[in-house]
Amino acid sequence: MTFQANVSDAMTESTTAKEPEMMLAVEHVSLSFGGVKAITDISFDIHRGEIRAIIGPNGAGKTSMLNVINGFYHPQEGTIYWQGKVRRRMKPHEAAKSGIARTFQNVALFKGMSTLDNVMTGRGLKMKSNFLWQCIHKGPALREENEHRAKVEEIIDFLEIQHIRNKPVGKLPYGLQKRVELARALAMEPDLLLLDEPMAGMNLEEKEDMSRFIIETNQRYGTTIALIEHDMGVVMDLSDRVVVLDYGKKIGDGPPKEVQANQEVIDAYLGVSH
Amino acid sequence: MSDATDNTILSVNNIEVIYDHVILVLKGVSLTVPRGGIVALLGANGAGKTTTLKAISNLLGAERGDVTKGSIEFQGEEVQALSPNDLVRRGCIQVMEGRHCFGHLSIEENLLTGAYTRKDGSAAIKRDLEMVYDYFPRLRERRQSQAGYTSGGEQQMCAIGRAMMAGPSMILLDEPSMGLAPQLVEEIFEIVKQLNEKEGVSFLLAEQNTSVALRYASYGYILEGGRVVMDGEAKELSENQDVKEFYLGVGGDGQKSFRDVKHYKRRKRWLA
Amino acid sequence: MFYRETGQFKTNYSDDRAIFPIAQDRYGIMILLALAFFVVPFTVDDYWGNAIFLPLLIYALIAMGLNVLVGYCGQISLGTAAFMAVGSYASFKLMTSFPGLDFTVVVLMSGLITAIVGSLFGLPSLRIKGFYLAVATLAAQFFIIWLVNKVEWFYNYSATGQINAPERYALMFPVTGPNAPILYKYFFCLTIVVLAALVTKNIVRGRIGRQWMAIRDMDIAAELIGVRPLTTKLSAFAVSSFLIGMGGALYFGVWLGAAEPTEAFGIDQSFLILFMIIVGGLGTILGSFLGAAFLWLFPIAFKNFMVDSLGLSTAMAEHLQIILMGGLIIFFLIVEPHGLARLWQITKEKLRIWPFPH
Amino acid sequence: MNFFIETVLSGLMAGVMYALVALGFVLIFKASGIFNFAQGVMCLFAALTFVGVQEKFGLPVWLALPAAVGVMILLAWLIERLVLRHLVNQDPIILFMATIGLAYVLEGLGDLMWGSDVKVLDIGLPSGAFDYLLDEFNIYLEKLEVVAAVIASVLVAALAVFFQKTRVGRALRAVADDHQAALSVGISLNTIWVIVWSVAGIVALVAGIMWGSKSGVQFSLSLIALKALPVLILGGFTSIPGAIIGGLIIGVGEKVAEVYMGPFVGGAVENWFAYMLALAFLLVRPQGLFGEKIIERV
Amino acid sequence: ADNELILPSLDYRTGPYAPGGIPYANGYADFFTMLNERDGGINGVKAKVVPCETGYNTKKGVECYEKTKNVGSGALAYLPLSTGITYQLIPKVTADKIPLVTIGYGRTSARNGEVFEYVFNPPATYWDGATVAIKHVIDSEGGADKLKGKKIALVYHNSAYGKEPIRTLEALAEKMGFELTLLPVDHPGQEQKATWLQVRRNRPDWVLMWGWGVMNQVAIKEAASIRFPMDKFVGVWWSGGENDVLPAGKDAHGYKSVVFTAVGADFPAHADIKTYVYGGGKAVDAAFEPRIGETHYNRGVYAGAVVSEAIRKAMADNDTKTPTGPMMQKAFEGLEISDARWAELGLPNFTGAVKLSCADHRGPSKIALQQWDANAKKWSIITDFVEPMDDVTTPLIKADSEAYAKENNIAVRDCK
Ligand SMILES: Nc1ncnc2c1ncn2[C@@H]1O[C@H](COP(=O)(O)OP(=O)(O)OP(=O)(O)O)[C@@H](O)[C@H]1O
Ligand SMILES: Nc1ncnc2c1ncn2[C@@H]1O[C@H](COP(=O)(O)OP(=O)(O)OP(=O)(O)O)[C@@H](O)[C@H]1O
Ligand SMILES: [Mg+2]
Ligand SMILES: [Mg+2]
Repeated sequence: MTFQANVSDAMTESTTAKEPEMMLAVEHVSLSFGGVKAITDISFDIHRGEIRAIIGPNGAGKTSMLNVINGFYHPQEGTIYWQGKVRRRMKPHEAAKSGIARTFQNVALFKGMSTLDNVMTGRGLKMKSNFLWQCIHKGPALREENEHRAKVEEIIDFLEIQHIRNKPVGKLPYGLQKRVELARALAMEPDLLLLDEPMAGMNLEEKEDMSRFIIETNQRYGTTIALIEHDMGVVMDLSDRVVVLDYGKKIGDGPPKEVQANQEVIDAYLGVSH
Repeated sequence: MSDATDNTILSVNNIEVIYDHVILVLKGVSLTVPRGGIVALLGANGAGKTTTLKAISNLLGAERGDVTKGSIEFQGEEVQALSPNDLVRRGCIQVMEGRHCFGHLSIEENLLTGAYTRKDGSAAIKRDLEMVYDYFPRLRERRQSQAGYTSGGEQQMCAIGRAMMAGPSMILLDEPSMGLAPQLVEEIFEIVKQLNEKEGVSFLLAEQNTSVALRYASYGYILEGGRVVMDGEAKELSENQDVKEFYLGVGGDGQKSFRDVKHYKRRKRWLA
Repeated sequence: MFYRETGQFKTNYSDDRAIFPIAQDRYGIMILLALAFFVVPFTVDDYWGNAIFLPLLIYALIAMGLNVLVGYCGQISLGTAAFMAVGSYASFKLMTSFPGLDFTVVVLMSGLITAIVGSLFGLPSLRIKGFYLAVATLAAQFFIIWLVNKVEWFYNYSATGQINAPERYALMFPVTGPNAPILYKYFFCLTIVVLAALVTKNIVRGRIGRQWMAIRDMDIAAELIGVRPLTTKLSAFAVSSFLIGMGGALYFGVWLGAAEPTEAFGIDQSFLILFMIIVGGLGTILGSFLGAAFLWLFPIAFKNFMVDSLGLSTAMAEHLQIILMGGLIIFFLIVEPHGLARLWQITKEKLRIWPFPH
Repeated sequence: MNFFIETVLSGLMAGVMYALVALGFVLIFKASGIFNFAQGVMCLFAALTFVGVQEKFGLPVWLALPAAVGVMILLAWLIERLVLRHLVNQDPIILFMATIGLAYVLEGLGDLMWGSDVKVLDIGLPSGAFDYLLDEFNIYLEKLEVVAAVIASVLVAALAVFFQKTRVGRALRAVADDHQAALSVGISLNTIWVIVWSVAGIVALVAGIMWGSKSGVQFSLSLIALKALPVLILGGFTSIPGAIIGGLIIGVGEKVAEVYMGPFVGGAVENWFAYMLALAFLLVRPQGLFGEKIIERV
Repeated sequence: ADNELILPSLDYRTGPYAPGGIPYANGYADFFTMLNERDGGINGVKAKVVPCETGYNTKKGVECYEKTKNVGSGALAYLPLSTGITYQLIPKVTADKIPLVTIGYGRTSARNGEVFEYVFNPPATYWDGATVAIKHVIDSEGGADKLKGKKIALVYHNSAYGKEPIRTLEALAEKMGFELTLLPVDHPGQEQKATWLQVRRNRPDWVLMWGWGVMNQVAIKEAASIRFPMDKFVGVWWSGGENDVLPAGKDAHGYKSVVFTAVGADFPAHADIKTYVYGGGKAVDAAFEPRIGETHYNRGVYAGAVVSEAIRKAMADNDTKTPTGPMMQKAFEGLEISDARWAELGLPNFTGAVKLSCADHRGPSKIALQQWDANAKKWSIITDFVEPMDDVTTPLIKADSEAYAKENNIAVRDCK
């Protein structure tokens, strides 16, 4: 599979380097809605090429954190560093342009479109042909369309959703919708991929598949991944480092093993059995 | 009422469901839920679990779906002849997949709509509201928030709590554990167990978290491609080799790390 | 059985993306076009031309324009008639200020002018959504109509604000004015409409179209994956207004020949076009044609039937026709909420698997 | 100054009249998420029925009123049976379209049953200006509109309480959010819809009577809906008090604009001014002044 | 029958303007039915009125036109009953050579037959109406010089129709030195608070009204509410129907409007209509009987009489039973209905004489004022039938028609 070849070259280099390179860092970020404090003074970072998990009980502020990272929410306080530089307050689409893609906790697909079109939409940022060519759908427009189609087909193959290529996504079963969502995010060839509970509502087999896709994306293409998940098995197995939130505060940060042993984390989130 | 219907609260006989007049989804599904039982409905994505549950609570009409064959009986009454609200009045309520909270209503108002059909007075409703809050303290904190703005998990709690407010005799739970933190998943099932034991509520749950589901359920059905491919006592099922492989993880005891899973075509599919 | 695609394989992406990937459809549309271009023009009389085909084509064009905005981009607009007015008045001013200008150029330029005005009125859509936006677009409706009714320059200082289309030529053929033969008018409109449909289809199946649909289906998610709401929404307003503006120029210049702003571009026109696309099918080109046909032809056919064949009084016929029309709209929505275009698709679907039910 | 007060005053009064119509829209939207295009025609239909039964069957007013109410309830029941029931869980725009179909049917039916002529509606509501105010203070205030204002306030208060405080009110709002979920908790959409449309029908009757007393009952009555739309978006589709406050703002705004700005630009500005005013408010609050916030969350 | 006189009637019995459209359409249709029933048609040829519902909508008007123009032996004259549709049809009828007859509406400058060959507008145009209204003002005020410094407001339907009199009134204002205030009212005109507030503020001495539909009723009510003296409130004939004043009840007492036909049903023709049409069960709208003689109805009767006379003339001139459009055009250009002929037609003292010519498509014009008596629920004519001020309108007509000719490349005929 060759899509993203150019990006992954650069990536492999950086992942093999000793010193982890910082991709994104949030510092002292706070966010509240009216009276509700969703995030309180949180700092953490994401290294280039790693899989970073964010866990925490319901309503801890995980999704809000992702929303902050990709510019949907604007924190009242704190700084965000992106690729080593301070990031200004930006619009979500600008964040997307700078290389951040994501999936959503409540599936946010374009319900009226087919799987293929959904994934193709993810390539929107990469397509350049001008309006007039689009009108006649020939020349550069057609060429571009076909090139990107080829890449999208690769992703579709990779995620094994060929059979639903032309189905409208609105009525697909939940699990497949999540997969299409992942496909759409992958189509953006992001540097940083944010996944919000990609495995909710899946059975074991499907979770295994999904894990495989995530790992493969990470390893083959060097995509950095931030992952929210409630299945501890998945989190512990996949992630390089875990940050734990509770009531908007950070209560733990470190490698999975360490976090798992942290008493505070156990009390607040894991419960006894894990 | 005959003896047979006396101890089955719900029976589904050979139903076939078609969406949009052309898409055949369920191809003959039968199952029964005994009074006071907990029955699990298992199956991969798209197997038709949600469709089955919706057929039971008669919500298919809203999705342009139709039960074209077979019959469903709830407490000996033909479900097709009842409207969804009749069903709720008779004690059968569904927690829908994907939460479906009323976004513009506050959490508390959401819970109160659950008690819409109840006639036993505001004191009883108030008591149940407190009960729900005791089960889900998080909801108490958020009681005045608009449901649409609460987190995914909070909405899930709200949806479950809302169903509990109806004081039902049977709850159809569609993926209750979805999006809930691990300790909450256990709690939810504990609640299920308690309601089942103390109040005699029957449950039919469609659940992806097979290991937990089989732990709490007494009986299970496995659905694939719109057909029941296997059923049995929960114990039996969890020992079945295929179930183990597909739904519980390869090795019987500890499961393999997700990192090491390799993709391979499974040895056997029931309907491949 | 009758409608099977077995054996038709696509070996490259271009073929797969063709407008009519299935052979039967391709032949069907070719026959239809051949009829439209080579049979209809030589058989129409004034009535069929002026009362049936011209309005049908022009309304289809305008409906297509609105469909881009509502059906593809999800921005409900009730200002259609105002944008038609912009197109009409633009064409009127162009025709009278530059008498030598070819009418084809006039139509295109009217479209462009309308596109600019349309984008301007599209700006609020960045903040306002859904039915709020729909009602807010009525501001454009009332304001523009007021303006062209009030500012005398727009109607060349005539006493009453009426405008009349003088005789103008498209490539040597007279297409406007009372003496232009229906044949030319029909050909002219048909060509423009077919080309416009082709271009629109091209746009909607490419990147821009997908971005419109993304905004329509879930604007937040679209933005989060890098769709710029500003350019996307405004481009939809621009393309939509362009088509509507061209439609307006034809509506006034070729079809009506004279127009009075408050009546010809009244708010019920806006509604009529909106009904067309909803009944026809939101987000389909075919739907624009079917909707236009349904809402324009049905009342006429029904009226003629009841008055001429059943001998009912015109008032009675009109009342019955309105009731029946409303009833049919509801009936179709119940049968298939996604419009006539979807109904047609399902029919094809059924034909394909016939004689089996599923 | 006196004249300015008068302008504002009649703006307020006109606003109340608009609010009466807007209220019907709000009811249905709030309770089922349907933008009821037929509301204007329902006003016409209700008023036509009210006058029609007096003219054709010679009923006295006190009998005609309950008869018209009965017809509106029957109508609501029919609408539920024949239309809404089959369109559960459809997109808002589809339901909107269905109400358009409905508007056609009612329009044709009203004319067919009662004829297209102007009918005089006179139930003894006071008309003309308050003589005292006019004579003593030279302020012109119409009696009919004061009556309308009183009726509107009562309606608004009653409906607001009904929606916010009662069990059924809560259920209505739930239905607006999610048809299917409402079904799943045992809310009977059928009953709810009959209730809502009946109430909306009765509100339409009230609006129809007030407007009909003003201008006679005939087709144009259905077009007052257009006057209610800017009120609706300014106040917010989902807010009952919003309807009245929106009405007042729009009423005053357009009258002041017409009277003070109109003469300089050639007049007839009030229509677009009302919409522009609403639009300006919307740019600041996209859900209208009192509407429920549009939930945007991922 | 294979030989019929085809007379399309583009009318409207539905929609917002139906209350105005119905009586007129009935008058026109009833008149021809009466001829058919009583005389067996015109010279033995039956007239066939072909109704087509336009809903006052120009698009439907075009459809109706195309639909009816080739019915049977071809349409003989068009009466579109809408100023908007008239504008639409002017170029079309000219191309198709069918006379367009607009009685009391349409395009005023069509009076100039040199430009508008196929359009006729006897006996009065909006501009004439405006001048007669002003004449009435002059009479009431006691002389033209008294108008200086007076204020007159025009409340008008904000459409081509309503805007028609503006030019004339502006010219008159300049000439006589009164101050003209223009107050447009948008369709449909249910809400006119702001308009009447302005009337209250400006305190005009007279208010003229060019309204249609619900606008009239509301205006009359509002005027009464602000205690504007009703006898200084004058409407055009389209604002002077029974429907306009009845909803206002007592308030409307004393309201005036200009008319060019007599009021009431006390004419032999009306009696014949009652006997032959309604008595014989031939009426389009049987329930209408008690309303025969309403002002709009009488205008329909007038239209019927004028058209029937033109047909008679076309038949006589060409010695045929099947007149054609161009023959009709010629007949209209030579049409003469003297007072005596009106009497023969069963309409004595019903209206002024008609005399059209190649250059003058309106002919002599006689207009009076009627006033509403709310107690008797009746209109009555309160002035003589007087002539409009042609000296004012003629130059305006010339300018407007020439501009039209220029814009549309129309070769101006020479009528000498
Ligand atoms: N836009 C908002 N307005 C008001 N409150 C909000 C908003 N977004 C989030 N919140 C609140 O902030 C808190 C954190 O929400 P968030 O969605 O980040 O939780 P989460 O960690 O993703 O939880 P879950 O695991 O249940 O999805 C919640 O209590 C939620 O109610
Ligand atoms: N409204 C609908 N219209 C058409 N097809 C539908 C509709 N709803 C579901 N389907 C189809 O029916 C099949 C079964 O769906 P269902 O939602 O019942 O599966 P499920 O077992 O609940 O899956 P999941 O575990 O993902 O929730 C799927 O293939 C789906 O595409
Ligand atoms: Mg979350
Ligand atoms: Mg499911």
